[in-house]
Amino acid sequence: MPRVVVDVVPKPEILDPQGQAIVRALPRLGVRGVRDVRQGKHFELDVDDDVDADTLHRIAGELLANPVIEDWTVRRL
Amino acid sequence: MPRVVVDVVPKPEILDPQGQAIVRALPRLGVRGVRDVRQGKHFELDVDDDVDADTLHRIAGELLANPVIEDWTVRRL
Amino acid sequence: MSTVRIGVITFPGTLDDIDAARAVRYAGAEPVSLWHADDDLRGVDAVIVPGGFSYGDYLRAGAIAAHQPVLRAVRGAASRGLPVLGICNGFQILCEAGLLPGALVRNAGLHFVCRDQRLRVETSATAWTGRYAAGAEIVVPLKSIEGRYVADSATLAMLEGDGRVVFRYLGVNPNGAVNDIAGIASADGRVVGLMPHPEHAIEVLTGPSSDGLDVFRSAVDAVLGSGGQLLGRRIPSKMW
Amino acid sequence: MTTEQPYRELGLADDEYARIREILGRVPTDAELAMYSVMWSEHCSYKSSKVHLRYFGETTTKAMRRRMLAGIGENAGVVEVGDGWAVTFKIESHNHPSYVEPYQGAATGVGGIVRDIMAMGARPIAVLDSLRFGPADASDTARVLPGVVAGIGGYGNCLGLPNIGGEVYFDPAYAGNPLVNALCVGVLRVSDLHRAHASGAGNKIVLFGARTGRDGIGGVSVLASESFTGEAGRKKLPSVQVGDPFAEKVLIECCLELFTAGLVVGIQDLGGAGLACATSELASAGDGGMRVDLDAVPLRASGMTPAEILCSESQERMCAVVRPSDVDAFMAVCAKWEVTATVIGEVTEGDRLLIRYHGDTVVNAPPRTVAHEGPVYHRPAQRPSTQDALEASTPDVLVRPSTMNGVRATVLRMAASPGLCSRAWVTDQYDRYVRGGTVLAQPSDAGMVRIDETTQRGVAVATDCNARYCALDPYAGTQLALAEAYRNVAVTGATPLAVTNCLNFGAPTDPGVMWQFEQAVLGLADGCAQLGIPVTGGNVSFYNQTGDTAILPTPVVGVLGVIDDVRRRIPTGLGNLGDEVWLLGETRDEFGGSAWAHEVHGHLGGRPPAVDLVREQAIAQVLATAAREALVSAAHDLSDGGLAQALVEACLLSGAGAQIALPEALEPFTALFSESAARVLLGVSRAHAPRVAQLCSVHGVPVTRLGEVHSAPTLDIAPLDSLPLSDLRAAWTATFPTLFGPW
Ligand SMILES: Nc1ncnc2c1ncn2[C@@H]1O[C@H](COP(=O)(O)OP(=O)(O)O)[C@@H](O)[C@H]1O
Ligand SMILES: [Mg+2]
Repeated sequence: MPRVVVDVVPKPEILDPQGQAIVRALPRLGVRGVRDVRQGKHFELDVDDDVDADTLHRIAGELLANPVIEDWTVRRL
Repeated sequence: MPRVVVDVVPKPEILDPQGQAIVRALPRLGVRGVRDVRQGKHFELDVDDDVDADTLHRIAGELLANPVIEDWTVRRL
Repeated sequence: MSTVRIGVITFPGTLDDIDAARAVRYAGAEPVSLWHADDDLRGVDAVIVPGGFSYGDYLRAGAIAAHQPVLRAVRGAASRGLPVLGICNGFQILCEAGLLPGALVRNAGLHFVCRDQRLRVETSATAWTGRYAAGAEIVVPLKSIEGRYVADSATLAMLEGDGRVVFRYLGVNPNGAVNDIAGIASADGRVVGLMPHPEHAIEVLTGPSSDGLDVFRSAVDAVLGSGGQLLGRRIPSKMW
Repeated sequence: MTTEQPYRELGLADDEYARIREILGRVPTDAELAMYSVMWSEHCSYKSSKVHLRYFGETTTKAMRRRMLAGIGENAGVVEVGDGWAVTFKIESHNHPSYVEPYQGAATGVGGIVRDIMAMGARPIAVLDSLRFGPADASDTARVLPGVVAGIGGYGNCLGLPNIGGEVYFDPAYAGNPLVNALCVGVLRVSDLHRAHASGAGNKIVLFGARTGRDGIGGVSVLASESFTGEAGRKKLPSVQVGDPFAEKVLIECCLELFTAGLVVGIQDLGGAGLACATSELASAGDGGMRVDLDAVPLRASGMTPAEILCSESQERMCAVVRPSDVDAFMAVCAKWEVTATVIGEVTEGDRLLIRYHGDTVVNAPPRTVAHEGPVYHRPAQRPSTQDALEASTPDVLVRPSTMNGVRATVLRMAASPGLCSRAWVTDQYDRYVRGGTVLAQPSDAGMVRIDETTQRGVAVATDCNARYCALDPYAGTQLALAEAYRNVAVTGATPLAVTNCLNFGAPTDPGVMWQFEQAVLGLADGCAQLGIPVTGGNVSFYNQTGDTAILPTPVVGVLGVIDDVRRRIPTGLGNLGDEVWLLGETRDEFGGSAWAHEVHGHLGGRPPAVDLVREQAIAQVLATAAREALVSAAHDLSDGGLAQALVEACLLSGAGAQIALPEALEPFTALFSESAARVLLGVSRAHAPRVAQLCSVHGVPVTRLGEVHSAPTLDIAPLDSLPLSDLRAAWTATFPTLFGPW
């Protein structure tokens, strides 16, 4: 069965405290060189073959992501 | 600056209440044909060139993912 | 004078519906419970979308509830001027459903925050704040983890410019909300959403104050027409 | 004779395995072996504690049983509280899972205890959480504590249950063995009490709630019965369960609708040991046998074996016994709440538990032998030789502040110490308002919720345990835990009614640990008999140790009280200007196990404070009358940190300052930091002072008038220099945010 991945990330202008918290935590792990982190959501969908691109974009844009605050990408594996 | 993507998903045997809630919600949007959804986390990291694979896997395994209940993948864009 | 009937919607995972209903009673109105799966509002005079974790707040707070049949009915009635109040999860649902602009995201501090919060009531020109003097300071509980209000700059300018910011955090900004925004209104002032819980501040026995009761009394006034129609007109002018 | 079965890997001893074969008269099937092994684990069978726990029953008199509708043995104890209301409450541990995965471990701990309360036919109305961690500044504590707190909040908040109290303690003894004990309170009409038993041949067994997956397979037998061995130990642990609080919230509403509609004959929650436990316990407690068809169980994972289906610990599931004629109505209610429900079997004549899968019989056993007639051990108990040395190392040798400035500095230092500082960082992550019935919550001594809006009747609950006292003397220490919880309830004006407990100890195979356990049970039972309130239930958690070092003996005691009118509750903070500040009880030089010895000197030794339950009872009577007649404006119990800490808290909670003069008879240091038990701080208006004084003398409670509430924002304790409340507040509140991050 086809697998579809939808990745959702906060829009650049929206503060991402989770990403910031990770950036702050990294030095404690002794890790250097990570400049920025953004945290978003990752969805893996198992869909029937007849589910078309439009439907996938509706799912992403109307449910999985909130266009007011988030951008998203859809890709078939 | 190189961009690295880490995707974190709940282990297969682990319950994913969020994914299940989405599966149940989709029909109400008039969407058919989505058999299963797993919800995970999506991280986008901006790193210096000298950050090597081992470091990235440490970051993923020790900070971004919870190895007890989650699997993860690391890929450079 | 017939008693005012105020609907309280229950979704799976709604928690503060019993509290909203209690507040409605304390305000002298009759609470009418509405089920998420129904698409008729049983002729109520106003509607409250209460707090809680509808559908566990999975995916995004309010995202799944916003697609329920009852919301369609609420949208229709709101367009005809029905007073609607979204409290906490209810506010999140109204934003997700597009009845109010902007969105509510994870607290800047990442933790769930439960505290007695000082607020300023910025305007009395809404269906839910007529009993307050603009500028009044009140204390009501806040309890949320996705309570940070955000909106793009154009929307913010519009909200501020049209006097649609109804409640603002005073003292501490508990979640990083832009412009300390705790609650906003629709253009006609009939639909109001706020993160703090006025229904938990209706008696000092169980709340930090009774400051929240006038939110519900205001709706009763609005329904009974004391300035009910006025509101629509007064909104745009920035008298505060 | 047959091929060797892996019974040892399942945690069964040779003789236990032999007994299973003897019971069955044959070699057990895999499913039977799995079922017996989880049901005979320490966690489910109480095999090491049973012989001791009997003592609770033996010491519960008829008078003590008067209000008790259900007691030890049921899912949770139930007591009648008046106006036709009954209250059920129970505390349970989820220690090991919370170490492995702090968020999910703690979250599912809350979920589990809430289902226990539902299984009594009650509506859950509040939770409390009693927590113990390693050193506050240890890095693993920084991993475990925030996760545990977020998990308790994440689950409890989503269920809509106000969190009204608990504890947070730190001690090196809990590094690698944090304790997460969750307490749930529920209410029901006396007439609606439900019990977990399957009776009436032909009645259907309905499994409802979440689907069954491979969650925490063997979680109970492994997670709860094998102590850790550092990293290695953590790795070999099976996958933990993940909670779905939304599913549980819906399950609660669904169950309550089923109860109201009278569609339930018997009900049982699924917790540790999953279906294996639920089916065998229901059948064992019933009057017949049971037939279960595993093919009917809705699964989440593919290819699960019967053993896995039986032992799965998937959360948010319940099992009900339903009359055939009610099944359709039952299913309709579940459908309304979108709760999956399936008939998986029925009650049968006879006395066998028969479980079938793919047409084969995979279990054919007498249910009692699985659920109630498991092994019973009389473990050797021996007072450790080290105990004498511990008692001999008294705190008298510890250096005390020699100057008044030193004493003053100690007040600030103690207020800021991890053991005594504000818990707001924790409790502000918990919803204390939801349901609109919370009258008192943290930082009050006890939580109080209104259970009836027309009569204003309410209940108060507190949990306590100073494990340092228990280490010095488990018998006295456990009575001190009981005394403190009892006092915390009493200071709110409520009348203590019943006791629950969570006994957290090391390995029962260690005679020293077993001695501590035995002493704790004796102390608690004797104490309850003296106070006239019954132990209605509890929970035992053994194997809380890393290598062979056990945790401090930690018998957490929960006390439930009732108040006829919550509007008469007594607040904790000092209120009205001009009110007198009184100290009830006597102060002796008692520093064994004290917060001062621990925080300032890292010392543990000597004797714990003297127990005086007669005095505790007298104080409780004074306070109950004072509340009824509205005589006192504030009451705060003295415990960890003594008078100094009580004064600091009483002032900071209300923001009122006070003018205090310490009694001459004692050194200021002793008066301020001794932890003598049976003491309470009162705020009394001048008008009521004579009546309160009379009450105290009637009940033989000594009174010291310390001073009064004044208008200045300072706590002035003569002969110390004045302490600005702003300084005290800064010291008291800064510690947790500094340790665990601001927000
Ligand atoms: N983990 C917790 N969860 C909820 N409330 C807590 C927790 N820890 C402490 N509290 C609350 O903080 C306050 C202070 O705790 P504690 O000092 O143990 O009280 P006491 O000394 O009266 O037992 C009490 O109201 C207690 O209920
Ligand atoms: Mg106490």
